[in-house]
Amino acid sequence: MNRIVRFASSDRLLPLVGVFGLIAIWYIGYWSRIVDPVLLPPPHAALKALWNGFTGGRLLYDFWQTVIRTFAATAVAGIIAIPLGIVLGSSERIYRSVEFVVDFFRSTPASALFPLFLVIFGVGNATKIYVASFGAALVILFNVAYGVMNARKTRILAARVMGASRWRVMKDVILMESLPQTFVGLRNGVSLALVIVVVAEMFIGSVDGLGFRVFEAQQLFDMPDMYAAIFAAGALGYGLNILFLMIEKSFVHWSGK
Amino acid sequence: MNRIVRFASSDRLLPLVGVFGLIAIWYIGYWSRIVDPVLLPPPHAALKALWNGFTGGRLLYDFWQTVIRTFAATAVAGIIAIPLGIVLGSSERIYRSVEFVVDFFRSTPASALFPLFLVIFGVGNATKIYVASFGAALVILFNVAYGVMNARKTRILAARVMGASRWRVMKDVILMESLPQTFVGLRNGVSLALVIVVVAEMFIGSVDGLGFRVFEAQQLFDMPDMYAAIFAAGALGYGLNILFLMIEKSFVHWSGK
Amino acid sequence: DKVRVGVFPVSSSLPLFVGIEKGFFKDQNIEIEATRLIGGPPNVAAMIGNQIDASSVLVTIEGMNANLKKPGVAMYISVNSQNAKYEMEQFVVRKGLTIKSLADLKGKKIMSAPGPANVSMARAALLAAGLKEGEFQLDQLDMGQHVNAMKAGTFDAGYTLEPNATMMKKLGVATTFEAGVIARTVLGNPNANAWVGGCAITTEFVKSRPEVAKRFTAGWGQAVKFINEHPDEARKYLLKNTLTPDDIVDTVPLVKFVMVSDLTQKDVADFQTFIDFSTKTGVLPEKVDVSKYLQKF
Amino acid sequence: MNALASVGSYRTLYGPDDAPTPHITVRGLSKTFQGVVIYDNFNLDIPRGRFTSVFGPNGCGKSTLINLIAGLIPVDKGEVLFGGKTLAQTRIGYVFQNYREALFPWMTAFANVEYALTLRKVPAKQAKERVNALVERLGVKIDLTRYPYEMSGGQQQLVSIMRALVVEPEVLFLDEPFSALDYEMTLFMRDQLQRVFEETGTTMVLVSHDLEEAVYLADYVLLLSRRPAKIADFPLVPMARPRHPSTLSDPDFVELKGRCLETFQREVRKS
Amino acid sequence: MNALASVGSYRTLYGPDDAPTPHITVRGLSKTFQGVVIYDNFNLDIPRGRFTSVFGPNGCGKSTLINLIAGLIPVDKGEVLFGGKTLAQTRIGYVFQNYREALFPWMTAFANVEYALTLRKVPAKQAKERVNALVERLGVKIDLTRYPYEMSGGQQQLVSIMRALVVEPEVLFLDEPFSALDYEMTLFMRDQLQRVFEETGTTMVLVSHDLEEAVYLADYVLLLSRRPAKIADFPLVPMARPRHPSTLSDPDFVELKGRCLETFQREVRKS
Ligand SMILES: Nc1ncnc2c1ncn2[C@@H]1O[C@H](COP(=O)(O)OP(=O)(O)OP(=O)(O)O)[C@@H](O)[C@H]1O
Ligand SMILES: Nc1ncnc2c1ncn2[C@@H]1O[C@H](COP(=O)(O)OP(=O)(O)OP(=O)(O)O)[C@@H](O)[C@H]1O
Ligand SMILES: [Mg+2]
Ligand SMILES: [Mg+2]
Repeated sequence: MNRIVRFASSDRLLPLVGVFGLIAIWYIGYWSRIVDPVLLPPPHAALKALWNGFTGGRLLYDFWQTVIRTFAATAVAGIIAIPLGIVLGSSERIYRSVEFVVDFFRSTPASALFPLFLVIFGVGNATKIYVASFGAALVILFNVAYGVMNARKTRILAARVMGASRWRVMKDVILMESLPQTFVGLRNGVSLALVIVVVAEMFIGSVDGLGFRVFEAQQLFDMPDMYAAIFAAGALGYGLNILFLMIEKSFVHWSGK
Repeated sequence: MNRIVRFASSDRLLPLVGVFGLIAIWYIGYWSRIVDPVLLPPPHAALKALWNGFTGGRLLYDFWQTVIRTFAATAVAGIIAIPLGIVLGSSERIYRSVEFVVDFFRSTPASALFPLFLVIFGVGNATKIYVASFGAALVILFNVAYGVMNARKTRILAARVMGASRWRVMKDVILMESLPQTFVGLRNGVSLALVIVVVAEMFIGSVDGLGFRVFEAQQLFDMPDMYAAIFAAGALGYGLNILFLMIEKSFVHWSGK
Repeated sequence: DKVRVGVFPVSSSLPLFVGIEKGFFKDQNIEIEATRLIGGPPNVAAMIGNQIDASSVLVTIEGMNANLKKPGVAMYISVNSQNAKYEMEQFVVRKGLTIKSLADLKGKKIMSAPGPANVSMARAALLAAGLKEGEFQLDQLDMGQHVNAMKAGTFDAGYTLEPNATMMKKLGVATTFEAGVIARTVLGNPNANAWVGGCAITTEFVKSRPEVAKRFTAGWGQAVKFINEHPDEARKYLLKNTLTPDDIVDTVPLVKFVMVSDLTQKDVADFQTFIDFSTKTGVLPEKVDVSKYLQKF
Repeated sequence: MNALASVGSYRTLYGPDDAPTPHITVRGLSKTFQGVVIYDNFNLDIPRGRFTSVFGPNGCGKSTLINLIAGLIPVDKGEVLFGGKTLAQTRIGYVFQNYREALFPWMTAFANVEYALTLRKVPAKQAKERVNALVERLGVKIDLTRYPYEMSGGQQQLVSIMRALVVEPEVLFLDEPFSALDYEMTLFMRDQLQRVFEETGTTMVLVSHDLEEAVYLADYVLLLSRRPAKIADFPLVPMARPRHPSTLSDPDFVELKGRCLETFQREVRKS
Repeated sequence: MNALASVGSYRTLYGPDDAPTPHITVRGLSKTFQGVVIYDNFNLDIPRGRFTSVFGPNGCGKSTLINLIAGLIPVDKGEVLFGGKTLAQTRIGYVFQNYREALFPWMTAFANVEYALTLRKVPAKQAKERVNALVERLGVKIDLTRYPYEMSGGQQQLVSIMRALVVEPEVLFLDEPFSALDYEMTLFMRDQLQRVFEETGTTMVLVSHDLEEAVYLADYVLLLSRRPAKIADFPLVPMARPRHPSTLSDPDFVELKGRCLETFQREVRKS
């Protein structure tokens, strides 16, 4: 959050230094022929492909497909994980008993779970969303539960001494207290969901999406298109992060203060 | 850290509740025939495959291959990212200028970068390590730079008022100050490296490693073996996390105190 | 009637595309509901899970393997033959290297199409050519990387599949020096018919809607007939439906499609030989009787 | 009055006649934390309508005492009555030391104060009126539409006090309410609190770690001993109200404060 | 002595004859933070070998003053001399308010103290001896092989003071060193600091937010006004040393403190 603010307010042009540096290195790599130019096209070719792809080309469509899947996955994950996280977090003993399983699956590379999900949910579009949901849900669950467990004791006492019932303490205090952490979870969750969606689009068969575009451009040996799709994926990841930071900032305005 | 301690000290058996719960659900799924038993074998079959794989089977070998690649990737990432992170972190302006690029690539799904790395580094074993290094290096870099930037101002002043030169402040204070954050970076880095290594083994071809084992078991339709490999991957991820937490705890004993 | 088909977007699925575009299925009152599924395992999983009724192309080794786990899950209605004429799998060599036969690959770095079936076939071919284990390095590699890898010079040679080989030729990065690898290695004759893949339907489909399955097969048969009669027109349909670059669509080789009902005694025997070979190399855990899994109407 | 009860009473020390009636009576209170006895059969009377300060060595159980009385932690044994009523029948207010963690940062200052009334099921309109009335009465000059984190520490603690006062509590507990404020703000807040006390006449119990503050504000100073806590002294502070900074230089005040400090240091050294 | 210099001097107020010689002379000091003028042509003399307390309203620039003198932040204009020497030629010690963030948690307490000597290029063996000698002299009873985070707040602050003292500084600056400690520990640490001062005779400059503490410990109390800071008063504290808790009840002490408080409140109200 801090970083965005600073980014926006001061030294606005500094990030461009890094961007131009990167492009310069790329041009050097291109001109020096270290890598075959067919494999590494010049930056302007990739940028042109990006531009064309977004203005009239199919890239825009694929971009939206990936966005939709990522949001769907995050939504499903949130709907399942937030209530569950609250329940788990409200009792330390319950949380301890499932913590190992949650941590175990969080540590399992999601790609290794693709076969499992294919088996359970079948091969449709839904599977890509579910497997991404699964990964994101674990992250969200973990954060929500921690948010609930680490609710400031003093605020709970303050509500209790004012005569709040258990239910009101839960609703008015613990829930609000866990919100900042929940948003952190959502932000990490959406990033993870994107990663999984792209991998799934690349490797478990799809007819659209950015992962598919990378895959197809690669199969068709269309390198500028491939780099354009890679950049679109990067930009999407970056944009989602900023978007969620902004939502977080306006929604849990008190976070970190 | 906290969690490990509590895990070890009290309510030792609670995590088993979650594990047994999971196995119970699995058995229910198996017996109820919701999923065809060919696709979802019973837990004992998977456990047996796991056991056989680790005692005499090839799984143990694949496990080590993945471990070696993951450690190699983390080592390469650390060697590059730690010094670079210190340099970047020591000047806010320098960091701001590359921050966007770092964040951009951190947001780019690593799998989308496979083609790029294959082009640059070829398709050998090294590429899997390098692409994993790249992902891990960004995470480590980011953490180290933040650790350096957020070094406690008071400690730096304390050293300066005692007559420390710029170099000694750097070496004795800022470096030490950034260590806890560096370890956080290493821990996140090794997790990410594992994920990328497994994806690379699964999808860009390999002759060994856990990802390869999952892939091959899937091709041969050997479901118990596939689940065994998935569990091995999960256990590895979980184990690496605990290992790095323990190293962190003993190495930066003052962290969080 | 709806038929759910898993589509692997490669040239071997051509009858499906032709059948749809030329309206052969519509003529049979069949509506195709296609799901794109890359590779065998998702197709097999979907067939076992009864999520699809048919797979546009399923490698016979994978199909038979599935039949070992759950008998009758993959019943072939048409099969494809690959050999020196109907090129599919082939050995290519990087431009600049002079290699005439497999025996020359001694000490070279070789890539293979991914999956145990492909890798063991490549290995068997190399061993059959007189090379010994350890005299070559064989790595499997995702198909999408084959052209890159040849271009970047990471490997000296490769066991690759179409359309990659045509693309390499077109780009001038590699040339084919041995086609019909399976036919030669397994059947002893590069021009024999190696029945490597085919269109499979599930027994469940046949049992629950026998009449629909029959019409689906009929539509498929018309498409096969059309391809065999008008190959040049048919291959146009590769363009939209598979990952074939448009500049090579006219030159990329096709496999030979044959309906199961048209197989001769010799063809079935060759088929059995091919499957037995996989059992021998350990890719298949047990022996399979091929004839049990051929579906005729 | 039985012998047991008299032990903990400010009355025995100053004679029952001119002393006010007790508002809170603690009898036979016991509390143990993980094997450490904090209170063992503890008795105490807190006078109605007076300001009582609690002072004692670190960790002796000052916070624990008011938490036990306010029902924030359960007693092991013993009973606490509020003029014969139970806790549930009594409206209490509580001001925490750490105002940052006691106010709800997701609500504006106004909403924070109002929330206390909402919990008591006061209708929204009436609640707003009561908050406004309180603001007027206290002469608060803060923009209450801001969020707590947009306010200075003193303003936040003032909001915290208002939140406790708005329900018109019979007893107000304050646990080191000013210790996180700077010197100027502390001086200001002490006077604010004194004014509120004079205006409302609420029974107040203040825990303070600053002896000067404890004596300056109090009618009675409850000095506790080391664990297990006993009453070391319970003197009356006879200074007239309102008290001013000049009170601090009053010889009687200085003497009383000196006596308390001596008691305190004797208690500290005992261990 | 020129007119300019005399403005900031404790000497003009108490006559040049019986006053000690100045150790630190600040002349024409100016400092602006982001357009806010903190000091404007500020002059000050701090006496050698005496204990000077700095007291003033919140944010008036107390910390800034000692940071400017200690060279932790650069001056905009003006000069600071230490008995004619520059900062670089002077050994200074500095104790921070936040000991938690000032000690190095990756070193044991002993190593922390030793580190100050290491920086001054004292050989390892000699350094150890000097630390041990200091421990002996101060009569410190702490296990110095422990890490700071394993110690109580008071112990950590003691280590912090030792680290500042071990190089035998000519001037020791302390910025609210006890404000994060509890009351008992504060009382104890004040006496420790007084003992150190009496034993070493080091010139000490203490910033305190507690007026009682500021007066109790000081030979001279520097009272600063609101921003831009001026000297509001610079009285001598004539109480004999060592001072005891009973000094707090001494009428002269109470009077002086009252006077300081008045000055302070006048300054605060001025804004
Ligand atoms: N929830 C708890 N669990 C265990 N021990 C506790 C708990 N709360 C308090 N204690 C212990 O009980 C003792 C009294 O604590 P309490 O907070 O009442 O002291 P205090 O007099 O308020 O101290 P302080 O001056 O630091 O505020 C302390 O030793 C403390 O460590
Ligand atoms: N680095 C800085 N940048 C900008 N403003 C600063 C900086 N340091 C201090 N200030 C401002 O200068 C003024 C004086 O600060 P200083 O810390 O010296 O006050 P102080 O008297 O020590 O206050 P306190 O009693 O809170 O310790 C304050 O208004 C503060 O906000
Ligand atoms: Mg307390
Ligand atoms: Mg200050």
